[in-house]
Amino acid sequence: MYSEKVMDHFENPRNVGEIADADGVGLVGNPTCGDIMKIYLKIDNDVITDIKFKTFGCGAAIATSSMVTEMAKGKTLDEALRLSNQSVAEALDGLPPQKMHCSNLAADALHAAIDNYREKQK
Amino acid sequence: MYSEKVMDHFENPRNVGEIADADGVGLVGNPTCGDIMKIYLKIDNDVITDIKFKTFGCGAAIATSSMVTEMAKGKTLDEALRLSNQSVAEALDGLPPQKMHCSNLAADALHAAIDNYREKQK
Amino acid sequence: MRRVYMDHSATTPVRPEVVEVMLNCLTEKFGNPSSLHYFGRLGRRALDEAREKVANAIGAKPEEIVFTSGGTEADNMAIHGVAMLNQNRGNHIITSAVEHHAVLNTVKALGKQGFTVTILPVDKYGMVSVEDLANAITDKTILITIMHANNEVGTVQPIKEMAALAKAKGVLFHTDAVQSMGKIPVNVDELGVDLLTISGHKIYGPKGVGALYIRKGTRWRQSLFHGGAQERLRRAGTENVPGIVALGKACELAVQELDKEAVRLTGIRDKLIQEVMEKIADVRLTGHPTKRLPNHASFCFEFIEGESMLLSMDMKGIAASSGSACTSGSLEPSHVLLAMGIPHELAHGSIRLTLGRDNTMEDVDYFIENMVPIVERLRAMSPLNPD
Amino acid sequence: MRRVYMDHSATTPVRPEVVEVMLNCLTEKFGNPSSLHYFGRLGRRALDEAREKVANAIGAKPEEIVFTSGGTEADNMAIHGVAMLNQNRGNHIITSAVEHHAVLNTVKALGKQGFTVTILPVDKYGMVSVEDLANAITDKTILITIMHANNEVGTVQPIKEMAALAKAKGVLFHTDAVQSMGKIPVNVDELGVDLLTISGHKIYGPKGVGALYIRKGTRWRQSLFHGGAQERLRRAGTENVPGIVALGKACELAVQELDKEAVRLTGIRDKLIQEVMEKIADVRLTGHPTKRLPNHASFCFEFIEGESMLLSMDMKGIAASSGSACTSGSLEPSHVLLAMGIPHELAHGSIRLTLGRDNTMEDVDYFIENMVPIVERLRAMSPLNPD
Ligand SMILES: Cc1ncc(COP(=O)(O)O)c(C=O)c1O
Ligand SMILES: Cc1ncc(COP(=O)(O)O)c(C=O)c1O
Ligand code: FES
Ligand code: FES
Repeated sequence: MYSEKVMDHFENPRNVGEIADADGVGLVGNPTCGDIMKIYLKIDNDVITDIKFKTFGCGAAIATSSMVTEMAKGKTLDEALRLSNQSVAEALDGLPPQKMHCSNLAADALHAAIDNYREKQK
Repeated sequence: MYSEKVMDHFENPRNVGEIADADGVGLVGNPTCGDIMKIYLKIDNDVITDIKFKTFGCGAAIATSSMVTEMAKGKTLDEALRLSNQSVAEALDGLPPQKMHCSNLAADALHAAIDNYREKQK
Repeated sequence: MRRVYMDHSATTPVRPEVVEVMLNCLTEKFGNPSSLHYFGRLGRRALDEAREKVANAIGAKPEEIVFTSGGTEADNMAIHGVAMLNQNRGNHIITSAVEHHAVLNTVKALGKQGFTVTILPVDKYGMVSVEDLANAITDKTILITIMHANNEVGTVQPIKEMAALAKAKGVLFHTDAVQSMGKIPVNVDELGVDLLTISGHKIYGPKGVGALYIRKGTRWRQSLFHGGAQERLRRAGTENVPGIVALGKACELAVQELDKEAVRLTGIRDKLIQEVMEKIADVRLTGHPTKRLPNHASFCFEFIEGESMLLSMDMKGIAASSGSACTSGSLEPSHVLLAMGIPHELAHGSIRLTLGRDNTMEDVDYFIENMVPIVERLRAMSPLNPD
Repeated sequence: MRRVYMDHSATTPVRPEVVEVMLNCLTEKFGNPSSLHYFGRLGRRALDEAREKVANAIGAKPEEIVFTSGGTEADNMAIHGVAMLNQNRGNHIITSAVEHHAVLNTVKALGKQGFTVTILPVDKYGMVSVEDLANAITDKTILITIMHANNEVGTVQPIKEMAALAKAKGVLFHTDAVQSMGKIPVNVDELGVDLLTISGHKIYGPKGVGALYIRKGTRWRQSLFHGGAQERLRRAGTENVPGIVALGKACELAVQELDKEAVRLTGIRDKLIQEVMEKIADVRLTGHPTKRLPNHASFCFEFIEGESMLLSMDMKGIAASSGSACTSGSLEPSHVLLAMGIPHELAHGSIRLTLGRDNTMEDVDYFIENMVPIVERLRAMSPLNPD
């Protein structure tokens, strides 16, 4: 049911873990299924220099977490904010229809982490 | 679905035909299915000396016609009147439940032929 | 004993190619399609492929196919599902007097639940008139269900004309194509129908599986079963994967071979009809003389009764069927023959011969050879015979 | 890759002895049981024999068995048929919170049609309380439907006590024995039930066939399908003879082997449970510790989610299932686990391992060997993990 890319990111997720002295942290729960994702950011000069995630959720949740971290790394915050659920799903060669909501989790967690960083900057 | 005896009487029906100068003739139609049976009697001294039938109907109708003629032949009219649907069906080793009504046809035709004879005697 | 099976409208043997794919799903690909794992995915893939095959065979899209436990369930599902969802738009349903009981009894049951039912008559060939249908449609009509080809007399209805009429009036159209499938072209767009029923065991697939085509956007909802979320919530219950895969294969083969087989069977059938009419007196062809299924011959023999003919034929190894009261559980002669104006007594003497893949011209010879004396013998026994 | 199938509650492969009898009815004995001729009689005889086998297996009489397209249809048929015929006597139906959706959704649908529904709670083991049932019965109660054994957690309900209670109050009792059949004794008289459901594909028979037992004299009527007069007017549609014959054989074998197999599976299951509890921390057995099916082990693993466990296991060739929201079409976690008071997050981490004929003690070793690192890996990824 999942694409090969999804299975690859599920099996070998990139950027799993925590960042002890993170500049921004986002924690979101998926309202539809109850899954949870946490994203940690290191930010230097508005650029994401390091990113890690922890996820409690389905295969798609783990794979989209992994993919979103890969996509966000090296991007400016504004660029990262433009990463949508759709673009994450596409980068994984698509998700099954009933699993599209899982990609929300990843994009939302990233955005939450950026928001958290900006809040702290204020 | 039919017993061997039914199939034997269906395949080799006894006493098929007409009696040109019959002493009694009975014609009955089966109200449930529309089948028709005709029985011809030769009667001597209140005893059935010859009997023939013609039947338009199912396998059970033909077999019970055949059986009832065999059972009636040589009997007195009173004895013949005591032949019931049940006894004809039993003599054939039974009939399928949905075919029990067919045996009515045979007994009824016999009784009708006897009635016809007795009417004419009056 | 030589055995000649001429009852393909009752059911067909499952052909070897179909047995093979079915077997594979009983043992290797046995997974539940709802399961995530390897076995489940094999089952799911088999299911998807079968759905594509069935859809292709009738010119539909895969997502328009719902698998059922047979023609009967599909008919019930189609009619009940349209009725339930469209109650607010109208309560009038039109069908014909010659439908299979799966349609007729379902419509009649709705008639007892507040729906108004029109049962269209047929002519002496068993044909529904397009004009009658046009006159019957009212602004309360929500569904028309008329079969593609009749199971007892083989008459093919003018579905295309009738469906076009329905469409023009905004009425949904269902057709039972259980008998036509694999014998004449069945294409949902060419016919212009909204719902269409097929069944596995009439096309060399297994019993216990069928399919309902539901055109995308049709106002229909599942209303028979409750349970799991299978078939995209349109039919609850673990999918009969082996049966469905078999249905897929059977449909594929049926369509591939249709043209060739139709020509071949028409040849055999025409010889059969001709010989019966020539060699046996007082016999009548039932159904339409030309607008009939290529494999279908049906007759009424005067003065004698169907079951006794069937039994006699069976003793010679010939398998056929009859609409006689004596062969039906209900003791009513065929409602189809009666609707065609055939009198009770004559309907009693009906015989249906339906040909299939294994039948040959020699079977016709064998049939005639044996049938002539059978008819003679039974007529000699009949009180109705004028001779 | 080594493949270890531990999902026998989802479905089973069809065993060779069953395939064989089924095959025979696809090709040789393909006749329609309603046909008078030789082929029809073969089909009829096969059907009758299968009915006897199924009846024998559950201590019923052949005429009390109606064949269906599966467990789902049988559940629907039982509940709907009792409800429809007994409306005049009362409108109250009792069921439990842990039923299969085929029961639960059917009862709930009736709840929208004027029936009053009581859904009994369960304890932390998934067990219904006989006392709760006693308190729920009113003089309007017409039907109680409670499953024999639960599909998700394996808990076996006290059907005998509950059915006795129902009987004393003159209420009909239906039980869904789809999961218990072939695993623990299922006898309609010992259980004292009026209606009972079984399904083919859970007992090494095919998908798409099941049976409903209806005790003689039970106030029930067919209310789902309309059509032909099959199954003595209790289920319309050409009988799925191959499937039914297969179900008969599967039932026969299941009962023959029950005692031996139950002992063998209990041994494997107990080792499985013990090893999981020993080798993996923060895991909870779900369902009753002892009153459970002999082949059934189910757990909740803290901090991780079911689907990701299933996918990881599948990569190692292990097939299992989960009640996690992420594996269900609806995105709701299992209603069974929630009814047992298991919190959403924990229910998310459920895994069901259901053993069958091919499983061995070595499979347990293989499972543990692979499961330990899987759990470790996923926990290392989890934001919930306190370590
Ligand atoms: C025209 C027609 N419709 C429906 C059916 C019912 O199909 P099934 O036997 O698969 O339930 C049949 C055959 O029995 C049929 O001939
Ligand atoms: C307890 C229970 N009841 C009913 C069913 C439905 O049976 P079927 O899949 O044959 O429709 C199942 C399995 O799916 C089940 O586990
Ligand atoms: S006499 Fe007509 S059914 Fe037997
Ligand atoms: S995130 Fe829960 S289903 Fe995918």
